Amino acid sequence: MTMAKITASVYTSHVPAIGAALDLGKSGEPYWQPVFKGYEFSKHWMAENKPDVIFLVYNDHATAFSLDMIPTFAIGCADSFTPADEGWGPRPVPVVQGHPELAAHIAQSVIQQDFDLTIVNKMDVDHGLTVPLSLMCGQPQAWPCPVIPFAVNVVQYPVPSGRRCFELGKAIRKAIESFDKPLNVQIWGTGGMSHQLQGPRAGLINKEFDNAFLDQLIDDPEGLASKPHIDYVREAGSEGIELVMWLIARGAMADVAGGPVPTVAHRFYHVPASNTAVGHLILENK
Amino acid sequence: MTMAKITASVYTSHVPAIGAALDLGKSGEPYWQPVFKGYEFSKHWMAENKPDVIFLVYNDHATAFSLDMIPTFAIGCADSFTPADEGWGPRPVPVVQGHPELAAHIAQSVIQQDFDLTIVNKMDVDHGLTVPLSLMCGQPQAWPCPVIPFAVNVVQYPVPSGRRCFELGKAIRKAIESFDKPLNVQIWGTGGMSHQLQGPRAGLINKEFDNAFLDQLIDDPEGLASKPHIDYVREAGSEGIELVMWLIARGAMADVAGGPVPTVAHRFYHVPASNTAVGHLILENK
Amino acid sequence: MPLDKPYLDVPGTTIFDAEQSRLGYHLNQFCMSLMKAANRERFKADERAYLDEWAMTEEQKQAVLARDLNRCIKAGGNIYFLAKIGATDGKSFQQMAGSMTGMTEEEYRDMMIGGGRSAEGNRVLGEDGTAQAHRQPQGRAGQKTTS
Amino acid sequence: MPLDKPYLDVPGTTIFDAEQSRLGYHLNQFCMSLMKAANRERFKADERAYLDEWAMTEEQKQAVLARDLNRCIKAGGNIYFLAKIGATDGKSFQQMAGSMTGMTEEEYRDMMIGGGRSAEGNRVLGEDGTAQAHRQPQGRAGQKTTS
Ligand SMILES: [Fe+3]
Ligand SMILES: [Fe+3]
Repeated sequence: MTMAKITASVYTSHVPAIGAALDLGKSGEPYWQPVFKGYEFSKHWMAENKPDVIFLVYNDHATAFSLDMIPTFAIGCADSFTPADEGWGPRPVPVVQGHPELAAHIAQSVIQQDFDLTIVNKMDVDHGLTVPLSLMCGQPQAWPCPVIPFAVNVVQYPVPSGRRCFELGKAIRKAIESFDKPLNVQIWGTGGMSHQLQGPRAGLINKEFDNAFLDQLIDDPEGLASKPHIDYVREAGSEGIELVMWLIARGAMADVAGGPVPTVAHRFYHVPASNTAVGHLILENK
Repeated sequence: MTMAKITASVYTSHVPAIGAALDLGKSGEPYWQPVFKGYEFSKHWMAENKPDVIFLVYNDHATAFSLDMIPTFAIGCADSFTPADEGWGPRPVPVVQGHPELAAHIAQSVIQQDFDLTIVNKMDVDHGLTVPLSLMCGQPQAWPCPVIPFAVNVVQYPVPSGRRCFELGKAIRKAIESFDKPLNVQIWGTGGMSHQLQGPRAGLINKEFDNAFLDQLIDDPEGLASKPHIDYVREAGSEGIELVMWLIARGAMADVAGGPVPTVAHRFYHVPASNTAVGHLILENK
Repeated sequence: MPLDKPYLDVPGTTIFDAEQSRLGYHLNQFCMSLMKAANRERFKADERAYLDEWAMTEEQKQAVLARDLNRCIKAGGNIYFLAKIGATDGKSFQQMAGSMTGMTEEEYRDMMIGGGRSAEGNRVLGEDGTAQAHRQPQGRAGQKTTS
Repeated sequence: MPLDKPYLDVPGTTIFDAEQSRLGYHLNQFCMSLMKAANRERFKADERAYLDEWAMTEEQKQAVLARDLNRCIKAGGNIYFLAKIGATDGKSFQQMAGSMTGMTEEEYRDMMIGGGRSAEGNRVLGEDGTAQAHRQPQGRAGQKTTS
């Protein structure tokens, strides 16, 4: 192998309370036990399938990006990214090391494929990025590999469509697989599943929607990409819209470009974690 | 008329020295006289064709955007924009009033047409935006109408392609003409023409290229949109790449969407202003 | 504006679009300032004085002082920004979200453990689900008025 | 990296791509700081001390102190950022651009009035135009060595 390759995609919710539970040593409590149990397999899988780089799609929750500047898509090209203070003080987790060389390569390639990225060279990262790392890697002294943060605007409307996200995933795949170093790259899509954090409708959970989403994400991502925003809001809550980010990771898998169908290495679903339904999936390229 | 309409497009270089010449009262000097003479018609034309809003495409010159965050396309949605201090102190020109309502409408529509804009709610504007206003409006106490700043990255590569810019112009046209207030909107494309500000090749000017560019911009913008970046760099200097922004304004004209061919109300070309060839064009939709 | 806002008929939900963003700009930027520990201290020491440093409306300031997140959202706030106020108060996202329903903390937590709020009746304005206007506030406070 | 860099064969020209940007990050951010009058004053009062506040390489600092813009660009600087140094010195863009050619201010100005530098011989490395490496520095300094 001489070129970089996407070997697998990982999908997971990034609930802040999960980070707090871990950081405060509550992961053994009855409330949290079933959540972390769902990631036991994943931690072993990560140890056995350690990537060289993780391309991590998430959304910033009004942390690095205020209302002064709201990028639709932002790629982190810095050497490192510090865990943010979201108001509770920064999470006690390792600094995230970037991969500026691959990130710059992806930025160049994806912009030349007509995606209008914002290039970010300085950024703190919030729970949207660090909670998935904690879930998949536990509580190490350092994260197992460099991470390229890729932030999607799902805070201020209009947010990018599912279709746009899916197409972006395809472009990212092309970009990564044209990088001439033999890197094992995983792409992660985070956020979701059904949840609503605001108003009298707070607490909405829709298990049927979530499980149908997981089914379709595996078997028919192209079709899933056509789902309009309003369906997410109506069925999965106003913050359920975060699920469009999963389509970026899915669009980067081999089958979408005519390759073999991915293997479902792991699937997990649980309600609740705080206000949220937790969903998790690992797909391997063959 | 009940909807907003693009009535004309204006194209002009935005050389900082032109602003300085005006601000320091040097516009009557022999060096500057021919430059300002080329805009005499334009000032009258502006007075007679006063728009309700100007959609002004320009590039930020490392002013509002540092290397921390580099948006490919950024739309200014603020109430107002202050002339920036670029190191010489701010230009003594009026504060630029925005049009947040139309800007937000355009942002929403253009993002839904798959352009991944960055929404900006706070931004100082540099010579790229204020010099065209000075050239077209002179030295008034207040600018004649609100302005929506639209900043394009042409500083750090990769910059968007001419094709992408042209397609964006089409999307902006659709957005503006779906706004349900009878606004007379002009779209301006600024920057260029041939110039190079760096290295032993500084001072490059290519009159043949520039005039061919003007010809093709008028008659065959679709073909012009296919010109690759490297042609601009090689033929028009490293900063000549700014000309891709003219394609955004041109793409928003009626003929591109099947309407009538625009009228050339004015055309002007002069060498030099400081390091730069000055080009200027006014196209009216019929 | 002729652009579609298909999300206006979802009950109990305010979508943070450009219009809300403009309305809430200063409120939300105030919230962002609470990401610095020193600002949190200053805010806690004298909330009113700290709020007065921001170009917020009086209604926005009162809504913050009252910790009424529904009022904050109506005034242009977005939950991800407003969460910084809750964080400053040492509250969790669950406590913040629950506070917008009228339920007690326990009621809301129990609802979530029981599988969360159903989408039934809560998809479109005018149905009869728990998030509809005629059923507010929810929980004990709400039940009292109907029992 | 297999991505095309078709711009590497243009003489006398450095395209500011991601690689240059990474190289020049601290240098360029230093330049941005000069957009504040107070920082310009501090820089002018003690250039070395001000530069030492930034995580720049010694070569970058020396290039700034020498006002050698070609060296600055080689070290990752971009002209739009570097222009803030010139502005601090009260220099125009024409003076800055000219300084990179080896010409005197008058020579450069006269070249521009005469229609600017021709593209002939300056499109591709290895031709014989005025921007080619074997013809540097230009102007009187350059002519001396060949006469
Ligand atoms: Fe989230
Ligand atoms: Fe410019």
